[in-house]
Amino acid sequence: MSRRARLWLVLLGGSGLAALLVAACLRLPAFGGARHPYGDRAVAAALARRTANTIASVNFDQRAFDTMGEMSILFAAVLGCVVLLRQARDEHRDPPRPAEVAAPVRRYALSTLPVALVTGLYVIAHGQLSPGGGFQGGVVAATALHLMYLGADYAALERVRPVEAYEIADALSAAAYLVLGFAGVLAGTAFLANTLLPLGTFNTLSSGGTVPLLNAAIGMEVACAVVVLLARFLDQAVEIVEENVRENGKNGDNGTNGMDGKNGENGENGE
Amino acid sequence: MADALIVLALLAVAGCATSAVLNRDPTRQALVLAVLGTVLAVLFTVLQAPDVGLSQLAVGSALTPLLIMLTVRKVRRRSAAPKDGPE
Amino acid sequence: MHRLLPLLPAVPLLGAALLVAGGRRLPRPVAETFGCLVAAVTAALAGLLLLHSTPPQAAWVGGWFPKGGESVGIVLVGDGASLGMVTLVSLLTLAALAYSWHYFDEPPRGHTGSFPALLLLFQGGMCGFALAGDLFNAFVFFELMSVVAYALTGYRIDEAKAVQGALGFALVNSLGAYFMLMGIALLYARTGELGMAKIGQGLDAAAAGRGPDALTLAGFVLFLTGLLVKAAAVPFQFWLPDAHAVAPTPVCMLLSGVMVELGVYGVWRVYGLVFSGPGGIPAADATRALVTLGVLTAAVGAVMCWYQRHIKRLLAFSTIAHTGLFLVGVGVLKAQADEGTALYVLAHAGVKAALFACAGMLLDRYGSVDEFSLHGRARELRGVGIMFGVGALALAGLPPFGTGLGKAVSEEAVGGPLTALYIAASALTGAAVLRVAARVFLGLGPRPGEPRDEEREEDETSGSGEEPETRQRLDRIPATMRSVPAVLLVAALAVGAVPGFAHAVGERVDESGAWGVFSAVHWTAAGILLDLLSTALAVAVAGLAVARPRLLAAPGWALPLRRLQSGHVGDYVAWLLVGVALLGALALPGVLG
Amino acid sequence: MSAVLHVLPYLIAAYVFLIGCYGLATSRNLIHAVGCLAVCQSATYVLLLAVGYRDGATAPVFSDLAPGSRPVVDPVVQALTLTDVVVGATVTALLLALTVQISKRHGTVDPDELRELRG
Repeated sequence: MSRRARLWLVLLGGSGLAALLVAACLRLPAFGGARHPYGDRAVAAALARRTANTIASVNFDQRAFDTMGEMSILFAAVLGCVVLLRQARDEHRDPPRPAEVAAPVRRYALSTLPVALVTGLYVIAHGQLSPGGGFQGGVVAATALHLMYLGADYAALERVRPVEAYEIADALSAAAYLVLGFAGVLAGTAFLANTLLPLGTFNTLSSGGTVPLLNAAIGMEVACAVVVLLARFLDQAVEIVEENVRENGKNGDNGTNGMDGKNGENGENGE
Repeated sequence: MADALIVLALLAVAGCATSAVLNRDPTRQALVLAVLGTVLAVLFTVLQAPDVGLSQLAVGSALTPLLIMLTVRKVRRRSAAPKDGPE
Repeated sequence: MHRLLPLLPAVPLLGAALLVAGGRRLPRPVAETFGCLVAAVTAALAGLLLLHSTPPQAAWVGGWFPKGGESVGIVLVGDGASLGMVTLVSLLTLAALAYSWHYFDEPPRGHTGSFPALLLLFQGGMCGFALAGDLFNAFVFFELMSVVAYALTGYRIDEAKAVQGALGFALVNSLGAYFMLMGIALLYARTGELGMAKIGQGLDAAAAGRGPDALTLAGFVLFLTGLLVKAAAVPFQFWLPDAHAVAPTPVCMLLSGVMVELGVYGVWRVYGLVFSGPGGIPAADATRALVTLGVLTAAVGAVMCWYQRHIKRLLAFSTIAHTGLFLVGVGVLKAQADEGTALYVLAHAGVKAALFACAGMLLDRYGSVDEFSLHGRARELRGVGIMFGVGALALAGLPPFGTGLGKAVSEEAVGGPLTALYIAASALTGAAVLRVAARVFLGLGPRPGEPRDEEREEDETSGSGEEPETRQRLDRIPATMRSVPAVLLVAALAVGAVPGFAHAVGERVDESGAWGVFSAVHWTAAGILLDLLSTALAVAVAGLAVARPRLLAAPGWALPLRRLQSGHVGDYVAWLLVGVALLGALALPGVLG
Repeated sequence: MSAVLHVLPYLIAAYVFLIGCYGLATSRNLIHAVGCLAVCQSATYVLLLAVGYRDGATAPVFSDLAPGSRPVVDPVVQALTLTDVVVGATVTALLLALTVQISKRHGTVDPDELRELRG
């Protein structure tokens, strides 16, 4: 189809969709309305289960089954990326040359790393109490680890980050979430039932029954998953080289490679 | 006051989204997406959703743009070398 | 018993997690056996629950039973239809795993378990979607099965076509899923609930006798868009042939056999539970929308199927044609049509998976799935040829295959000119497959030449020069690969031929549906005659095409239709938008009236 | 002001969704298309959270708030959006992985130049 014809189609379909959406928006209850029946029930249920952060209660207790699906999506996507970004038959690995890092950058990165890591863990641990939880903390912790690339170099990152171990930990924490679900069935209540543990004292770290455990499993799963994801993409961007590309572009490509890589990376992490 | 903040944040989201679509260069788009992620995180916080704001900040303004940049780099590195792929 | 319902998605998911955790240390046969075992256990559990599914059950995950009719938890629906789908999914996954036994090229180094693990995740996603009684939970599992399907489709990263097809699939389906989510948000805004049945009640209460408004219509259209993209209804269908033609064969078996049908199942489930009340979309409008799209889908699918020479692509288009028929069956909103469609889906899954399995053997033996270049080369594979031919006849509706029974019951239910559509679509797709069988396995007719002048080479996907999926080209086909399609064909035969089976299916479907009871599913003289008619038509058309290729060669008028299938993802998205507008326009009169 | 505010968030969500679809359909670069899909998805976040908002309410976190002292916004949509954010990131990652492979096998990421899978 020509670009012009496609544009006409988009305009045709888009205007129909726009009309539908606008008509629907005008019929929606006014923004900021007070009627939220499910939301009110969820708040009551969270308080009854002594979970201070209602969102954690919805995610890991009331609708924990959704979170199981979501975790599986993440797990599947990571497995999918590992499979899709594997080294193909006509590719080989070409370790990048060590690169010099400016001293201030190194100092900044290496001093921020532990802070960011601890922040991530803190956010995970307090998921049932304050805003945050396994997802947010997991992503923060995993991204923090990659400050190593900024501060030192790729080889240093590879040493602190044995991808294989993270892949296994990813799978094990996913399994742990599911096993906690099965425990409910074995105990005679229901799948993912939050009745195994005492509910604890409201607003303390051990409150909310199984919520902190599921939260921790998710935190670990997300952190490992993000590490593996980034590792696979970094691998592709830095290390894996196709045979024909290398042969054809051998002259003078290594130097530019290392340089533009480092600059690009600094730019990205900076924002 | 809260209303004004919400309106402001909403308009900023609309502006960033438009800019993200119209910036056809993927590198610049990734930067705009990072801004969009941050603006969304602000909007969510204003809408009293700090949990979502936090995860949007981590995912939308750091992880997604980072993945896009890495992809761009891989693709550029390929096309910098002479092409002999199946054309 | 109902407490075990959530285990149906959870068992394969746990199996996949363990397989990945331990997979790199395990030798390959152990990993594959484990995968088969998990799929089999899930199938057995699903079968057990299916036997206990009268009366239909509901499971509240986490023990959040409703108090005063209201719950904060997620409900799973354990009725005949959902558990039937779960059983079908699990059995077909088992078949796909058995087929891929020792079959792929070496798995990614250090990731022995990854292919079976992905298949198990796929199974878990599909099971969860089939059981969902909560809109958002349905979305989550819908995304899970989509995400795994993208990865599986692009599994052979060395193939240019595979990665392109997978990306088109992924972009279009993800967009469809976001349409679905927008619909969920609108319905939540109106009713403040997420459970399907609760939303239905909320819509009725909000309408209060005035009927639906623009918001209900938008919720209906947006949610259905996601499902119809998955079901590959016209004009959302473009991704399907691209993806199914390039995915590894065991994955094709699952994609064509159950995943696409789950989209239709979702339409049936959501219309029945959410939109069938007085506050939902009136029956006449839903029928208009679904039947119109169904007719278009069946027609486009059948015509495009006829003009393919890439065998897997041909089979993919025949799936589109049959999905159109299923959509029509669901769209007329009658108990009898539901029963017919259920039988049709069951038998079609077996037949289509068997046909894909046969095509996969061709690919691994000859490195090609091109009807033209394979002309007469597969004479030696007599067993495979027989299975392919039998599958073609079953596709056309030969009694006593289950496809024939399902088609006959649906034809009786829909009546009128739609009967002709059923006959034409099944005859044409059957004929296309028979034509392939005659040329490839028997070497009949003249060797087809290259396309005529007005057809440029680039308008066609030929299917020659593909990489086999096995390490080297197979000299002989392993027994596991041969036996899977045979078993699947026997199962499809059993759906129609085992006395009492169809009746039991019908009863379960009626209990699950919203259109009352119709319990007279059996072979009728008229049904058998119509089935024989479509089979005879298929044989005649295929015979004509083989003997006189010129007579039925692609006429000029079909070329624009084929050019629409451009392989360009921007086009597909544009058509998706047009489809949303079309769907809205078709359902609009009920809202205005 | 308030009459506008009653529908403005919904309209913004609809607009963002539409512009994302436009970008996706007219994209000349697959990486850009993936970014546009992310834009489409952010529309769903905005819509969901707008639906759950309640005037004058605070976040549904009771660590420093006595239960019942103030109205809180709807926690359910927040949980849904949280799920949605994670799903979006994973889908983006998978799409980008496929894009990397396309650039290797086809030598381009311009959808206009991909010459396979026709008819």
